[in-house]
Amino acid sequence: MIIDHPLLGPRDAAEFTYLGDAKLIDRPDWQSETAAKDFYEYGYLRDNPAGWHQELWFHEAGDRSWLVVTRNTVTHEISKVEMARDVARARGRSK
Amino acid sequence: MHDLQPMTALGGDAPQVDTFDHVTITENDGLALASVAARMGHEKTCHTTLKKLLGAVPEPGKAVLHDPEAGFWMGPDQWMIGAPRETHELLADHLKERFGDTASITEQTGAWVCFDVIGPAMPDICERLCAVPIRRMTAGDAQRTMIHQLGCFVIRRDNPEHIRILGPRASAGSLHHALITAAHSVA
Amino acid sequence: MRYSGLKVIKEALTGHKGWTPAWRDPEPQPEYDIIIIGGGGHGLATAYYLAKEYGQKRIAVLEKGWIGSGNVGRNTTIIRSNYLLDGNEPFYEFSLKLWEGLEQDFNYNAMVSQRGILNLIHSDAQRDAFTRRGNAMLLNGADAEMLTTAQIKARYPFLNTEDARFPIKGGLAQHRGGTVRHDAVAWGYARGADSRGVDIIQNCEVTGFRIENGKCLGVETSRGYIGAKKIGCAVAGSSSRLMSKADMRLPMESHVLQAFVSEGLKPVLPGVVTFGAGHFYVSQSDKGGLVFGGDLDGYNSYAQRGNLPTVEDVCEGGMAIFPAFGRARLLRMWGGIMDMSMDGSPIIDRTHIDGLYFNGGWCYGGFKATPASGFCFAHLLAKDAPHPTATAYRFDRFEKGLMIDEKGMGNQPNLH
Amino acid sequence: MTQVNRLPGGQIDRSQSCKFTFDGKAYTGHAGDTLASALLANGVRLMGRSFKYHRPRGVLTAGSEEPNALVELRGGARQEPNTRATTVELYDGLLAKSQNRMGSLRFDLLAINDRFSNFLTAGFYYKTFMWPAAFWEKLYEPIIRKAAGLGSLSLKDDPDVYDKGFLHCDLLIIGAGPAGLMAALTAGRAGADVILADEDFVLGGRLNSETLTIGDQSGADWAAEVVAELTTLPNVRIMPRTTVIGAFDHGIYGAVERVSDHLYAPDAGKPRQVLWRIYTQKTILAAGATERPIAFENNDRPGIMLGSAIRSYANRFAVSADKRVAIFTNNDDGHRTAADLHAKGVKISAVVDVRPDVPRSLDYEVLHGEVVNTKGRLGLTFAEVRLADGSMRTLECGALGMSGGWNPNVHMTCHQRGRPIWNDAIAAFVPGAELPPGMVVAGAANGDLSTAGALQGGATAAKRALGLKGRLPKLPETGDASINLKPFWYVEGCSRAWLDQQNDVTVKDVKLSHQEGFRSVEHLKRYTTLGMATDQGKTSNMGGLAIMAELAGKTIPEVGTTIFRPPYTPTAIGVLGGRHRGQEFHPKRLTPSHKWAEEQGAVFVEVGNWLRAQWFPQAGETTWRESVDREVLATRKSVGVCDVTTLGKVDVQGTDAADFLNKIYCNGFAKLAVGKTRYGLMLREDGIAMDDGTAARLAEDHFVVTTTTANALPVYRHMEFVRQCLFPDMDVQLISTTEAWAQYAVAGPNSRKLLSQIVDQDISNDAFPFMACANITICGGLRARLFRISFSGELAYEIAVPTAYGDALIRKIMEAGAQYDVTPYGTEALGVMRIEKGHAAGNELNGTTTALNLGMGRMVSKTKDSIGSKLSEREGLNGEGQLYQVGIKPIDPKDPVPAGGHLMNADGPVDAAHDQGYATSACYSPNLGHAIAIGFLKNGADRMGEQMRLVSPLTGVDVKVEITSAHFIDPEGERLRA
Repeated sequence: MIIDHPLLGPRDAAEFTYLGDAKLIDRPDWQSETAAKDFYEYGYLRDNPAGWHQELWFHEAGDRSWLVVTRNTVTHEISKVEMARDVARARGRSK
Repeated sequence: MHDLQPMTALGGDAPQVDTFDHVTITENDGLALASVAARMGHEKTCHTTLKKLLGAVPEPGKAVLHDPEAGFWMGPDQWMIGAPRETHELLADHLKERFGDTASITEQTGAWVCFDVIGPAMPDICERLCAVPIRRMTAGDAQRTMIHQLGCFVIRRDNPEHIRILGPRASAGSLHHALITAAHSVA
Repeated sequence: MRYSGLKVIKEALTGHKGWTPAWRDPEPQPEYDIIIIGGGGHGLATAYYLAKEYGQKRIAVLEKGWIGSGNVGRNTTIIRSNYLLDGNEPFYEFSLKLWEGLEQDFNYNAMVSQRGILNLIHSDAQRDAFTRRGNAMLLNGADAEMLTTAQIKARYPFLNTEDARFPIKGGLAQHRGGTVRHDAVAWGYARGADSRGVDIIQNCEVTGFRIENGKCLGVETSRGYIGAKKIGCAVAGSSSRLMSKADMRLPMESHVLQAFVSEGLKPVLPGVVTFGAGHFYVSQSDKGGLVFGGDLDGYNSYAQRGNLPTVEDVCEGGMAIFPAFGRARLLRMWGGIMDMSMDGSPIIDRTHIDGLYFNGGWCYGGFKATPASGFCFAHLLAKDAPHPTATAYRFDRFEKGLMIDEKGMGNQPNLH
Repeated sequence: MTQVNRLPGGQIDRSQSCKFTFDGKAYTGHAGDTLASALLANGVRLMGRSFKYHRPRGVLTAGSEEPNALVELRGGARQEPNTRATTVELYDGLLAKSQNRMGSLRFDLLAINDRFSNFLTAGFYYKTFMWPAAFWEKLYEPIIRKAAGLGSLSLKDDPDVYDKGFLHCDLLIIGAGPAGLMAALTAGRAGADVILADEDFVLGGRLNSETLTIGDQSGADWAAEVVAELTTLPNVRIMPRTTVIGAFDHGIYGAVERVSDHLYAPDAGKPRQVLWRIYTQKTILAAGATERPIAFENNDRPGIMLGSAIRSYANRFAVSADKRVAIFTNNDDGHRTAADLHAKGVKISAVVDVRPDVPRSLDYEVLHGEVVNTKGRLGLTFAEVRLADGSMRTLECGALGMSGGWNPNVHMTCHQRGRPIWNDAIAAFVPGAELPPGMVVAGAANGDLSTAGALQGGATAAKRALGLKGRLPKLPETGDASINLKPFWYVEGCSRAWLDQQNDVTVKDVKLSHQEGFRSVEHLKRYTTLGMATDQGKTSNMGGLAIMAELAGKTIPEVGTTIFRPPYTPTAIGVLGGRHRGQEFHPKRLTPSHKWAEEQGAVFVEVGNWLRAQWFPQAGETTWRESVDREVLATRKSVGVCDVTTLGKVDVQGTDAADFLNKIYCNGFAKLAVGKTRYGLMLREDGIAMDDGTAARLAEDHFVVTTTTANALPVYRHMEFVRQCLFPDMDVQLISTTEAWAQYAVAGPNSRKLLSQIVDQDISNDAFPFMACANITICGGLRARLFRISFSGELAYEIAVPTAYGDALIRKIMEAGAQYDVTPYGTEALGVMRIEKGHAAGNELNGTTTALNLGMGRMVSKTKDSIGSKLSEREGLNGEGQLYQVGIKPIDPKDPVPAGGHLMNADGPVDAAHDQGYATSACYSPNLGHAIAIGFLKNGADRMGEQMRLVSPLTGVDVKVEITSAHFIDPEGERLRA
């Protein structure tokens, strides 16, 4: 596969390491009353769709950026690649 | 001054040179290296200092082949600066002075082995080593990629027959072996 | 019809006119006592044991395509019970024991071949871990033997012990492990289940569950609604897709695992060998093909195909330990979809919906589990209580922190 | 033997003779021949045996789809089984043997199977061989395995090397027949970066096998002229002998270039083959078509071939398949074969055509009818023909061409999700709508079976692929026409009519399969093995499908095909492995003291990709234990030195660096003073211990974090995840510096004295206390880092210098330490000392243990958020019955306490149900004079002093042990702080 890196252009997916569902960005609040359940669901449950999937890839043999790749798990087509840091900020993560 | 003698990455007193009909592979032991990473909120100042130092800020996938300091992009807001070791043994310290609190500086001299591959067979050799589009790269293109499972930087120099490869120093021997066998294959 | 050598001879002499279909092709009835969704190895085995061991009647297996067209038809055929952890080892040993009597039990030669499996050891730490595992196997009543490099070399003289990047320092052998003709497992169970009255309904895709007041009443299918008292799902690779129709999110991801077969060769490999410092395992089929594989491609996928880097990675591993294989040719490669669970171990459990039961998350170890998986799922469906060897395979183990993590990789499915 | 079947003309080089042997017999052919054409030229028709019935087999095709003429090529370690004689370029000295026979090829003892074929029908083995159960492995299976298989491996290491490479282009063209050449010409002239790959050694595809003309040239001359022009274009890379094996995601194609297979042996240093990974924007598939046979009784005898193959042999290789040739056809193509052969003076026994309106010929007899049977034990002698009027004719012939129509080579269009669609006009599957992205199909592969169509299709495809504007260039005139095919798959009433010639699948087998309920194509394939031969079904599938469809009362497209999968043709496993063999399987990582350690005679061990000194044997030491004991004792007594460069090191800088460490470590780091180091335990988010190490605070905004050797990469990846994805606004910068610093542990009571001679500053206990760290200089000015940390439990330091000075430093340490008998120690002694001290390492951090298990439960801070803290609170990871790390020592000091042994209650049963825990790491402690181990025990913290059994039935150990603290030596840590 080829991942079109937002900064570096098309790169062989073999240069990347895969983590999984980009929902792993949405780490729960440790002080919430439902933290135990939230962390269980965050850690263990997955939508696992047959179709479009946002997922985290790490450019291990490249610039060490984490990327959010929107990829179809049935066709492997990739429709969007973003810097994970930008996505995380857009989803409200900070310090 | 101390009396400790450095050793080259391939374990010699002097850099190794391998000559083939159409290419020469030279271990380049003369580079001092340090990384520069912009501190959050200081990106602009950091860019200004970089520009003063190199003449330009290396863009993603690019190197600025400046003298005596040269630099290439490593990652978002992170660059590698190189300079001749003879004159810049304390490159990291000097950079820290120049950048102050606008950047995090880390000495990298010892982390890398550098090979210069020069000759008309260079593109053929490159094609047997890594996935960079070597024939489409021009002077100043710098890509990190995998060679023999090793994360390496491949930098296209001014001489169109010259490529510089930086690889992890501990695996200098394995990287060298890969370069030599590729040179034999295409010779 | 009972299969035997005598029957084959009789038919050969009378023009093979007497052979009948191995299973019927019935129309679905409006209602069953138990429906099994998924006509793969696990589903067919479940139906078979429900009928044979648990005296259940009115059972249907619903298969969206052709039986055996999922993972039971696209794996590397290995059986073994060389597990470490309490939650796993008794179950897989139970499975191996079922394999040992399977063919006589269901009157079908699935070519269960106990030719032995060998895990190579390359470091002292690996030896310590394999020692612990071998002891766990023995303490659970399975067989295990630690072999020296010399003993291994005697059996595999062409193994690369001279020029190996990671020297072979021994191996953990399970002699009762081996291979099985994978398609025949599906066919054997199907034939056995059919002959005991189970309706095997092919080309019948489940499109939804009818759930009322927390109870599952039946399934919507491409061939209409079918009611049932109990519904068991055994659709490896499609588990998340199916269960999402019941609004369930599962602790698993779907990944592609590639497998490979070479052209036919005269016998070279007596048993199964796994390479512990690379990503490679291999056996040789009775037809002569080297059947081999390695790691997952590593990304979520429902496409039954993989990519080149993994192909190369696997073959690099093969060439590292068997440099003589270089001149054999890879004939075919394919991919199967694995429902990789969060701890690398399966789930056989009730769901929170009354009457809806689940069997899945087999990662890439589902084939060897087929008989025990069917047996235990049948037990659960028939008695509403887990079979004694499968008590740990619960849904709630993640929330409770009772993971069964053989590889110690944690909640990242592609690492198991 | 002379080349009795050699014809005039052709494209062989008659000036160059090649001597070769087949089954020990010497023959001569010419350069430009294949092994198959040379054998045929020499009158050899019998080339192999079939898989199951060991029926005599000759060549069926003239290409890579050959299922029959498989040989063991070359000898010795280069022996290459199952090699298609049809693709082997003849070279001088070629050596080939027939295979899959017991005895000689002519008298194969296993040919007896054919007599029993009625018993050995499809799936017979599923129904028998079940009694007694043990006989399968002992009796039946060995016999079956021996009889099965095809060729044999030498089982010697493959002596050749293989390369891998990477190519980038705008347009990849697969196949250099008329369509591919025209596409290459169009794209090449337009300036695009083009790769043109073809599996053959001569480009031109079918043009080389036909007599038709293009413009005023022969097809072959036209092809040669186009190739000559393409060669002059710098933007076109022509790759003959290169098979594109698969279409992978996003425009990546795998291709195998056979660099040296046409040579006696590869030139020195040169690869046998190269696996290219081709990255392309667009692809034109111009892979041509494959002719299909017709099923009739005994259609498998040597001499019975595809009509197009007979034509290839005649036109390209100047070989007649035999003196007398008959043709059996359902289309005009068969007549071309007859006409070409007749023109070359070969006797045509007759052309048998199933079509009522049979084209007439003045040159040879044309019969309307069907071939219903053949004769000839080791080769065809007669064909029996039933004419349309019902009368029978016997044709004397040594070769029979079957022309059943053409199947477009659509394989690569299906390597992703595409399924082919049925085309009635040519009665074949053609590419469907869903192609791999970027792919265009042209020529015969697209179902366009005429040369004119191929030329036009190639040019159009190139323009489409590249988005070129303007009109098509003027294409040369060609002289072929449509083939007027009447679909015809098998002769009514036939039974032992072969569909899959290699696997011996006959019409009868397909019928039986259907009778037994195996009615989907996948069931048919799996039950009968149809299409699973080495030709991957290229010559067999369609016939089977057609019969299946008829039996099921369906059309062929309703029945569908099985899925085409890579590789396009079988591919050497060696080339897929490339250079990554032997010592080059993985790169090596060497520490800075490697050369020095070699000089000391060190024994090395693999730790991941690192090679580390395991121990340093000295003269007179006969076992490794002697060396290790000496190293341990010397270190604890005076001072030792160990290369610890391999530990992962990450530079963490930034104003939020301390907050960042607070997130990744479960224990607190915010308050760590500058100049101090702290042990840190890192959890995964699931609450399990991930890694441990130290973090040294060199400045307010600068930490150096160490990881274990094994986890350096995953920990770095994890830290970047936390930085970029979870806390993107933290001002923190990370970079790995593992290889930038050479680092040595100097341990033992004299370590301070030793280092005082090297470092340029005061390192007295007051000036540089336990857990201190600093940037320092050594030897009068070299920059260095010093950490007062200890893994051994002794007074110890770790000292780091830039890697290039690592060799100089170890020599300096040895020199300065000579007066204290400084002893280098390896990983074994390191391991002994850490077990004596009870430090957890990889065996304990096995991915299932928690902080609590490791005895560090209280380290997990409840007052801050850190990765893993929440999920570590789950009930199953806490409370009664948890494992705790303990020490294990034998009651009898002579007993071993093996790692991997399981702990059992002293008086309880020994079985899995009563398992109490296990030993993780063990060693002999030279300080204590007996073996010790650490391990995990249920409720272990409360069981100190308890006597238990440690059992390892695997290794025959069952010993009494005592549970102790894991800190065997200096439990109070006084030495550390000395």
